[in-house]
Amino acid sequence: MRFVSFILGLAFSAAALAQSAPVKIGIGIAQTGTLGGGGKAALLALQMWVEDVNARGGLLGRKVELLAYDDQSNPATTPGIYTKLLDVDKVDLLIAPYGTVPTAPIMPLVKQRGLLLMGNFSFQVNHTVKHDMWFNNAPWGDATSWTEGFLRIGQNIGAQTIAFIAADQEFAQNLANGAKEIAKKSGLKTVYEQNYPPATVDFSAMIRAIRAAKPDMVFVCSYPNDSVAIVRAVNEIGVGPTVKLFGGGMVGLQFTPVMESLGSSLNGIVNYHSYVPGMKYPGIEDFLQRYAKKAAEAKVDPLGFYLPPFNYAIGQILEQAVAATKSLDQKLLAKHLHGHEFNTIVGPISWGPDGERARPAVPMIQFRNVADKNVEQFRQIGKQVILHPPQFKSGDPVVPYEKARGGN
Amino acid sequence: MSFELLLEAIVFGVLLGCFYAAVSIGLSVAFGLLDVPHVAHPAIMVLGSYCTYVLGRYGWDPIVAGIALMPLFFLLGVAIYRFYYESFEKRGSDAGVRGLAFFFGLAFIIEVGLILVFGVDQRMVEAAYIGRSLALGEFRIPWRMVVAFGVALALTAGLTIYLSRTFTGRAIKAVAQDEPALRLMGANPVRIKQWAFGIATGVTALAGAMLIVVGPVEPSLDRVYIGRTFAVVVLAGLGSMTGTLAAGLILGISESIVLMQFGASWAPAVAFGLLLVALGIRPQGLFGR
Amino acid sequence: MKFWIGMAVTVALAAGLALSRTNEYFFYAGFVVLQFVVLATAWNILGGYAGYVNFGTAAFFGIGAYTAVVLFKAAGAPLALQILAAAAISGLLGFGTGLLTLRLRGIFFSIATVAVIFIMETAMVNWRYVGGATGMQLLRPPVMEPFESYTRMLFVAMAILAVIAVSIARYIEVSWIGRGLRAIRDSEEAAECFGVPTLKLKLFACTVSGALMGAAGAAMPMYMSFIEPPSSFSLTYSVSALAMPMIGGTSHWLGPVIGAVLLGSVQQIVTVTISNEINVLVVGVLLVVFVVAAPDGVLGLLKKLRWLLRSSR
Amino acid sequence: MSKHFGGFSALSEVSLEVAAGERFGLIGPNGSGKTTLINCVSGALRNEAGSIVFRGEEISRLAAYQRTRRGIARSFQIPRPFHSMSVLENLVVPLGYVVGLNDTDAHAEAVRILKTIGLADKAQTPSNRLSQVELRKLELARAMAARPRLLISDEAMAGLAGNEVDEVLKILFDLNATGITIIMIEHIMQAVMRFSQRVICLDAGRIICEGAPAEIVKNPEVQKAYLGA
Repeated sequence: MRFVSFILGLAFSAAALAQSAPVKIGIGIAQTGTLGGGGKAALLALQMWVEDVNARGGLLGRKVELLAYDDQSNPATTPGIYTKLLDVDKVDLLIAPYGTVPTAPIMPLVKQRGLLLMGNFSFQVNHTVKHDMWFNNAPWGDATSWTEGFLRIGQNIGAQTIAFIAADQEFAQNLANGAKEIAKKSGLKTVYEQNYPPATVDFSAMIRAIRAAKPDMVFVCSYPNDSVAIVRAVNEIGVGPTVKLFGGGMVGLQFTPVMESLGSSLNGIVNYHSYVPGMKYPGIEDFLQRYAKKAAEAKVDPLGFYLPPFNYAIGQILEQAVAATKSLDQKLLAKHLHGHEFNTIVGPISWGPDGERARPAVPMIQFRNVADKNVEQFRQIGKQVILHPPQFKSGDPVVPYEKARGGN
Repeated sequence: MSFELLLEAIVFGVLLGCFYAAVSIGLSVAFGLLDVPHVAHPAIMVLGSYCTYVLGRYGWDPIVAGIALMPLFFLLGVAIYRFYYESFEKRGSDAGVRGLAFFFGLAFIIEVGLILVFGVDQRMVEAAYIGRSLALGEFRIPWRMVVAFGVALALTAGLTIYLSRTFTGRAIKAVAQDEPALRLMGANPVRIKQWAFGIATGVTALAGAMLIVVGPVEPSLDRVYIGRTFAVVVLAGLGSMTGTLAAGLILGISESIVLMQFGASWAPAVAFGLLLVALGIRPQGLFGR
Repeated sequence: MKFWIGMAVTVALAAGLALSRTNEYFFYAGFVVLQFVVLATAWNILGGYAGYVNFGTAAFFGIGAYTAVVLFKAAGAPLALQILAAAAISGLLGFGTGLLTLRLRGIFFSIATVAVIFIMETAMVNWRYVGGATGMQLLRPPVMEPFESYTRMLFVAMAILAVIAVSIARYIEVSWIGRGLRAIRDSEEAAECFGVPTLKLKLFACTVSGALMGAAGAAMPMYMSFIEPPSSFSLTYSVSALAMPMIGGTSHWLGPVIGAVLLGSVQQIVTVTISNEINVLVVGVLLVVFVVAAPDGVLGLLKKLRWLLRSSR
Repeated sequence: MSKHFGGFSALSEVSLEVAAGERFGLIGPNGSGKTTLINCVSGALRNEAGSIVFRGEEISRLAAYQRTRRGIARSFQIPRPFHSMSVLENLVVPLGYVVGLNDTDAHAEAVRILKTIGLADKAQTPSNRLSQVELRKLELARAMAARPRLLISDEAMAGLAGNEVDEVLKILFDLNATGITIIMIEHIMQAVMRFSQRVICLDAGRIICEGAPAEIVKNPEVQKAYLGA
């Protein structure tokens, strides 16, 4: 984990902040590995918030300093990183790593030491540990909030059977198990299900098996590297004419480098997202413009739709909570966070008792007429058509998947 | 598992198996013939993949890049053998234990070196034959596997013929069987072994190029290939080149069937299972001396 | 006698430190160094004394860790019981690997032990009860009295384990078992023909070495409060457990201890200051340098130095 | 008994008897099965068919170290010292494992044996610094340390000069005098003939003749076996 320390003090306000010690916020976040694409963009957004909050006089009049280490998308490194943040760097506040898999190992650690942990796009990572000082920034809550959209779209177009592929890791297993229960309850018959080890590179065997099973829908739960390999395998081998809907929980298809390299092979996939152009939130346009400029300099994800707005929101929430409680005491902050709703650039955020979103809203989008090697196209409205939830709906699904894909 | 899925698995297994043979043939020479405990062979192959990736960024086709890298890796091989000979074989003593540790250390240095330069991200290459598949009725066979199969077949056949037909090839086989006798006949076994090790490493560069054609590569990929390459070499029998092809096919097909039937989580154990069985029952392998 | 005083002092020092105000991170890093002392000493019993190079340390370590997890999850067993059970199971695995030596020697034996790692890892990846490939979060039990934090207790437990391992290694080395193992290492045929029960001794060395590695692995899940197959069966354990005795010196029980403390501390310092990968690079580079330049390790160098000093006077 | 490796039969239906205290010679061209025979007797190899009876006990199922403990010791054609140990320690291994002495007695006994064999001054030298003849003596000394009833000397004199051959012969004669049966395998004919009371000749895994040394030398079969048809 490269020691990446960003000490940002803007010159003209330095005098005001110089004398008292800085407020240190610690985070381990993937800069490399399968989650690296998203992690780089998220970290950039957090740094933007640190610059903005320091321009406004910092927290409790003290300069904010962000300490970040690269966890390489590897769960084995995060316990070490967070112990170091707490015992060596002695940080005041903690933000969780991006993603369920790196976050899972530190949940027992923060629970035992009674620490506030701001969640960062994990999925149901708190359901066994039940830590009461955990606040997730993701737009989803439990499995229903994520999968009902996908399943209802499928049933509306007459799908009866479903196939599942899921990576054998914390995120994909949580989501897949939830989805299987909901599918059974809503009368869908599972014709094929397969877990694969996270390091799998070649998915042709699995795609061939799906072709043979002839399902109406395929629900995929995968991490970025697998998502890319699956889309490539589908592109090479095809899933057969019966499949009406393909996608659901494919992490990584929201990262700009991935969208750019996959290009037209994305067409027809119906997948989850967090924010796409056309969803109106106060202040998000202005943030995205400022972000695009900074991202170009840092050669990071130029669009910044998926993670950056929600990481910036973490900063906003912390800023409002610290201002309201006038203290950095984690128990006090947690109590305040439980009791209030916070306005952010991704709309109002409040949490249930388990620290997940109280009113989840997970958009399901379908890629339509995406061209190859063109990033700017994704800023237009029509490329990622929102099929669910109703309040953001901007079109109906093109079915079956092979037609929507326009593939061979 | 339905019949045509089994058939498809076998076809895919043959393509994969031939690729495994090409990946292991360098080790067949280094370990099979020269008795050099070359545990770093897979790491050098992954190094070849990354060099192919770098050349790919300048628009080189992976196969062309692989072939272009062969002379460079030949020199690398000669250098490594020279260093190994000076530090271990010359001193005799328990060179085996120290030699083994040396190559294990070398494998780790290469792996971590790649992580420092390229990070742990997956790297892949673009090419006309990657991403499209050959449609044979119901079957769809990815072109990248067909190309890897072709190059692998050429590589394995080429090296086998080189070793059995050419003069230096026979000298390499001779040094493997009876070094003192060769020394009496005026040939310098060290130079021959150095040449053989150079060729083995050169060939591995092309195998590395095929590795990144077949799928994305990351620095720690060499660990799984230690099992596969040694399984093929031991199953084939030490120093038997033709055996490498047969053993590669056996491994490829069995792995592909297990992949189809039991899923990917059991696949890595196939190579190591075969290796243990081969070591247990016939350490001298199917065709070994 | 000097030896036992040394051991007693070590345990007392570890316990004293654990109760003192020292920074928590010292115990977090110290635990790993002590763990490597156990692993390196265990490796040397088979690798250094008997000459069988075992690349499968990660397999015994991982199985030890998973045995502890099963006991903790099923019966909430205390740490001591977890370590004992892990030692027993890994000892059994060691006995199994020992049987391999019936037919395999040299590089064939080493490659077979690498195979054992991947087979064990695949078994754990496919065992849902212990979390499979997903891995599993573990809630540490409440801390027992004298210790302020669980990590401090683990630190002392590992210090005791290190003392036990070193004592076993020393006993083997000075006893006739050690002489038999050295005879096997020098020439197995001659040893067998001069009354050394080579198979029995090899099995004994494999079992003891495996058991100690398993015991070292048993504390890992509680230390990380998380367990997953790739990191529990990582080849880094195999290379480090091999490099440390090679660096310290394989002919004497002190060799692996020096190697483990030297290399282990460098690794921990590098991880904190520079980056994680560099620490693995350090292991690789030091292993190659010592294997080539100083085959008998630090102890060998010291002996040469003393010999030079004595003869120059 | 017989022994074969895959298709090749190294020994086929070989049977012989050696009386206690006898000096027994075993000759035959290279590859005739001499070393295979003694490897089967000493336990390094397992014979497929037939049996080996030593002092009334069937031993073909026993491991080599158990046979050594019952009194069968051998030296190796190519010396195999425990190179990391000193000459003295090389002897302590059999004294400890076969005879069962504790360390102090074993060291004392080892020094005594080294004196009788003339290696006393090299007691502390590491065994990898010995000359060829010293290595041969060490092999014999180690065999003596195992207090054998039967000593098999496998080409202990190959490649030695005349006086060195006599030295080793004298040691073997002295050992025989103490009641130890000795089977000698040598190519040096005059040494074997001078030493052995009875000699057999092996060729291609079969005994082709047996008898007193004088007869064996004149036997046409033996000459044909050695010098070829």
